[in-house]
Amino acid sequence: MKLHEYQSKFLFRDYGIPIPQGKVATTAEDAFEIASELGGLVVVKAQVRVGGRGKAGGVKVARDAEEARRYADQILGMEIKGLRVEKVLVDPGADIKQEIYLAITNDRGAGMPLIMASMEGGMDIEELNRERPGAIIREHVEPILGLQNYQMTYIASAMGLPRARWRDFGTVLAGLYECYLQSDAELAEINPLVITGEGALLAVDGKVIIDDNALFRQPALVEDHDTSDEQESERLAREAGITYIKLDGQIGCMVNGAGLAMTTMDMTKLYGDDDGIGPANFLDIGGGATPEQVAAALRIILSDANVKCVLFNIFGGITRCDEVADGILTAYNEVKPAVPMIIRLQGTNAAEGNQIIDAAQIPNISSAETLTEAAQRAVAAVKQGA
Amino acid sequence: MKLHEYQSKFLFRDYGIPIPQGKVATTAEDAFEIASELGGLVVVKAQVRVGGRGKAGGVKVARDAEEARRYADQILGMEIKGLRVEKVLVDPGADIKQEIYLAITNDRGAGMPLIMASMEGGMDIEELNRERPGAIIREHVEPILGLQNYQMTYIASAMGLPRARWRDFGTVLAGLYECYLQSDAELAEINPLVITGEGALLAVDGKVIIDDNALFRQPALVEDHDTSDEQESERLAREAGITYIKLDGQIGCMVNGAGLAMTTMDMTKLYGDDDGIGPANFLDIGGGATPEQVAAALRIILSDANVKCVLFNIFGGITRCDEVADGILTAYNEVKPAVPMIIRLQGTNAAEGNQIIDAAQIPNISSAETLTEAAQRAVAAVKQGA
Amino acid sequence: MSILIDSGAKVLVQGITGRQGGFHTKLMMEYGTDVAGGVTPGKGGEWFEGKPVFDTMRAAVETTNADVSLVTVPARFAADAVMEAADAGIRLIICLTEHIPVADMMKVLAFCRRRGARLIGPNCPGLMTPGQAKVGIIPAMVAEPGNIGVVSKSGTLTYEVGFAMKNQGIGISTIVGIGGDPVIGTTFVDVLEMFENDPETEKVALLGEIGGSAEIAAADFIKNAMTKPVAAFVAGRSAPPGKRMGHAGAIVDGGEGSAEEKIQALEAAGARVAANPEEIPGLLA
Amino acid sequence: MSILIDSGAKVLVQGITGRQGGFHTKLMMEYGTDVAGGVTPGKGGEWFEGKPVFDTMRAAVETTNADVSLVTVPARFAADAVMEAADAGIRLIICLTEHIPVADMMKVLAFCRRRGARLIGPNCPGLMTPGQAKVGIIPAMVAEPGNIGVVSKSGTLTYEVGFAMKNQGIGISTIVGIGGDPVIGTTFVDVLEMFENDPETEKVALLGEIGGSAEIAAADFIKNAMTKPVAAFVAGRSAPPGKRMGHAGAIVDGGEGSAEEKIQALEAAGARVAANPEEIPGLLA
Repeated sequence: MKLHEYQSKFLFRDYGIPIPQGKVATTAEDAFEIASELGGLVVVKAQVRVGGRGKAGGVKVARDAEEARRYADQILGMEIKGLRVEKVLVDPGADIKQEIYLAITNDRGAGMPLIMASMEGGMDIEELNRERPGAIIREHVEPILGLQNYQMTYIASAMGLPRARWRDFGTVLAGLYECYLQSDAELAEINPLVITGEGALLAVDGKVIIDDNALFRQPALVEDHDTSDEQESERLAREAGITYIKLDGQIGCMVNGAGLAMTTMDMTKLYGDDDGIGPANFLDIGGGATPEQVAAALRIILSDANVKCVLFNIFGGITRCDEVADGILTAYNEVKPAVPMIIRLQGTNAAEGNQIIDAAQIPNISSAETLTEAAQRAVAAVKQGA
Repeated sequence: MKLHEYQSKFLFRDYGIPIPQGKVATTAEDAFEIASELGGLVVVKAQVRVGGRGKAGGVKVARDAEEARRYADQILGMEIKGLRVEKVLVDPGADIKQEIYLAITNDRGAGMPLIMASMEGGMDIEELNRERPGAIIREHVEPILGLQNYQMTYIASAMGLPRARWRDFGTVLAGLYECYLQSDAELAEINPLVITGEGALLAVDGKVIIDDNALFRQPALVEDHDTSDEQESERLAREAGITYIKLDGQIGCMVNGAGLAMTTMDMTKLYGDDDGIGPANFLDIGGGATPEQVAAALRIILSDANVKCVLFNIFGGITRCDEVADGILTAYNEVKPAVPMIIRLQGTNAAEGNQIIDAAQIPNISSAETLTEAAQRAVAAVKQGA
Repeated sequence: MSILIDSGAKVLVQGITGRQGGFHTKLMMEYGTDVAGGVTPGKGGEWFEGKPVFDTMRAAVETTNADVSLVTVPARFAADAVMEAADAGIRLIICLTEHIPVADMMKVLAFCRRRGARLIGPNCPGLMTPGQAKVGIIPAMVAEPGNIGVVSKSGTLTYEVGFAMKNQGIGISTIVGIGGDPVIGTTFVDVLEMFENDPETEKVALLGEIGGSAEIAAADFIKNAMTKPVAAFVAGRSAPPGKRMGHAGAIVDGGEGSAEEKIQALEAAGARVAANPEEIPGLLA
Repeated sequence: MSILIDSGAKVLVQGITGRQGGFHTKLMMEYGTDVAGGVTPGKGGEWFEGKPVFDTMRAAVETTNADVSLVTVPARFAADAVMEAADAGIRLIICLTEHIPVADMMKVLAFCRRRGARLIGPNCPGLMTPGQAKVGIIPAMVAEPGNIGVVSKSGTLTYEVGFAMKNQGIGISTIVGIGGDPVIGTTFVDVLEMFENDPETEKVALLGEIGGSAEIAAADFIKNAMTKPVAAFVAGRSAPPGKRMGHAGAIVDGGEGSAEEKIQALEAAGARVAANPEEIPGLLA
């Protein structure tokens, strides 16, 4: 679960990390009020959970409240990478002397939290990593032991932080680690952590991603979850408990298992890419999906107007294909999709399943033997329909 | 730092462990009031920090408030193993179906917290350990990892706790571990942890000892420290920052270093025991004691009327014996003790130190060469004085 | 022989009286796996399908001398269950449970390493040495005994490939489902090393996916330390960056973990990479 | 030779610019110990007595290749300092600091074990291999080179015994002050084993005290695994139960840890136990 910038920074504040005294506005008028209160230069920042807001025109420096209102008006409602801006953060301008990068993330390979810090903050960490990897200090934390003081000294010293800032930096780092730990974050990033003209540290931008598997013990974060920039279809899927991700193609995919679902997407692209044809979504219906869930999934797939064909790919292991076939027919009868549907059942009771589909004699449903055949036929169906 | 029973139990309550609804009384009248409020049977318990209160008559069951008043009157002011009872705890009587022993302590050898649990609670754990060691379940906790759920299940199962009590026991054990951890306890003991007639768990007696080295981070416990039963001389020493323990003998000992201080005590006993002569105290003045500290220590030693001779034993390593000799003379001039004093200086600048002592020509001060000689002369001085 | 398990493995099922645990216990027993018993705290002394149920792993191991455990308990209890198994001296722990928080897994993994226990998973389908034993949920029908080692991050994709191999008469030495979570107990490299050292394994099929860099590490290992041929497939070429594809670990983030870079690395290491998993049997023939 | 340290030991002092650290650094250098430098966070780049001061142990070890460290920082920072040393690859850490909470030491000890570092102390006077090197605060004057190993829980008592030996012309291979805290890094048994395996050590003096059961374990070791003669003294025969005698670990509790039981065990194991520490040189002659 990705938090917005404002949520990330407010969370940081709870852990003793200094942040700018800004507020969130949902209207240009609110932005004007906030900017007036703050006085002086302010920054109006689109609250959407994607990178590159600045380049997209979603971050503007306003000299006064009037200008803040004008910028907020421009930014609110703007679409950035397909996400609509519903909120802006109005922050006071900071007197930036130095920008630091500081983040804690899960290092998968090591199975340990990893702290990354650099005096060259402000820019994208991936970019920095490509260009000057030596400028990033990396320090693992033993997951059972937690962050130790000597590690903080090491990081501050190795990154070349001025000594006068070590103590404050230690407070920020300890706070960020505690935040990462207590929030079950997979990423807690401050970029930039600014040293101001007066030598104070200030977290000017923040990004926190929470481990979805840990949400059960993060009720406060779940309650504050702000999905204002979420796509409609993904919201519906989330509410139905289905893992669905909208893509740009024409072939709606319904598959059991995440790896097989990705593979099915890949196959439609493998055979359709030359004609501009590919997957319309990722969708994993999991192991024991009920006909109701299949129906809900089908509705979500079809809510995407781009979808010209639906491809079912089910490998029956413990799941029996005949039961899945029954489920698909029930769902079909409920949703009645008009687009062609290719159904490929394999594994346990695949023959029986295919028989059920065939016996139903629904004109726009046909069964395929292999995944290759199914993908190719789905591509062909889209081409025919075009 | 040893807590009283009532403090231990009130601390347990802070960690979610059920305890009886009793209160502390400092007068018989208070005890009557508390017993009246509680109604029914109550237990009046002397609050002194030694074992064997029951045998000494410090714990009485009263059938009503009137009897509680009578018992409180008997117990308050009583001396138990040299400690005066200043407080009693008046607890409601518990309907005891089963007594459990449960404790967490530091296992020195393993360097790990050790949980001990037994269905045969109520009795002294050392006694139980001698008689039926197999009745005690022992489980180490990894200090970095902390107590895990499976360990609680293991303990409950291995000790033979009825299944219906596992969940409550888990709550008590988790609370006790948290209490042990957060309080920097070296012992957190519930004995007995009672299963009542209704099947509830209740910590009827408790004992907590806090690691003295961790008191700097236990301000709340330090503030609540109840030394009402402390001996006067030990209180004075504590306030002067000196490690002093009063003993029963006649030779006051002042030594640098704990191991050497014990050894000096042992030597007085080795040579004096046949004549009923031995050490009057343990006292370690440490490495860099100032003349003021030596004087304070001397006053504390002499506050014990049993002291018939004072033995100084100083091994000068980094410390120089001549400086120590100066300090002793300064202290002498301030305190002017009348009892004979034997001063033994060894190590760095011992000759110079002895010269200083000898040159002062104080009639009741004499210097000795070896520890053996010093101890023997101290014993002789006591015999002469007798 | 095989790697990790064979017909001699004695298995305990943690959560044996649960719905999933019980169901798969029966299937494992049908397959011939030596299930020695199981653990459900509070149900010690009961029996399940003729096997003893214990309150604790310690008691279960003491009584049965089992050396393998299968963890089927819900996510909130799974970390504790894995640590209990490691603490009881189990050498090989297979954790099916999905949705375990990463923070918990990092602790569990450190604990298992200290105890010398190997963890497979979590969120994995488990292991199968065809014809000998299976521990987990891999369906019996997807493989016959043979000489191809299979290692995979994914469940149904593995079944798909195994089944395709079976239909072409290609048998399998051992299937290891390592799981698609970000932090897992056993990686591609660990399993490749075992297959490399296993005399009964001639070739290896590796089924990867987007996210993380385990396939890059595998490519390094293949290049530097493997003599046996490897055929591979990497799922997620059509997945967009920044989106999590079902598995908690399947996300291309900050340009890291894309299918392209993994495929390139594997090919550069000499593995034969299929564009379509149905080609895998052909690459192994 | 000696155990634990010899003239080749390269030592870093943690807290070198502190009062105690600086004072003993000078004395160690005078003795001939190879002090490579020290660490005081925030003072990296300075010099102390011609030796470089670093901000971190990692930097200090990288630059100097030191293998031993002496921790002289205050109690609140000492646990962190020991862990820093262990993490930086130091093989032998001597912690002088007293008043470290036991809970912190238990964690530190587990960490040192995992990192393969040996900890001596805390709350100990350190080590001395007479004529070669000393790390800690043991005064130079208390010992000459020789063939008696000395291991002790106590400071001044050790100096007393060492000095008495010196006055009788008995030399020492190594003195190890293990400290009187309840939880310590290196025990009597650890040191006895080293002395048993050290060709330069012929006999051993062990100075114990009340509290805990380390002397009982030592007696077991002497009985079962030692060929070299051991003379011992146990302080605290006149100490009452339930009272802590200065050292955090020196308390007879619940009938455990009395001098009598320790003396009995040592005598039963064949050690010669002195009633008076001034008899020790005679028992070793």
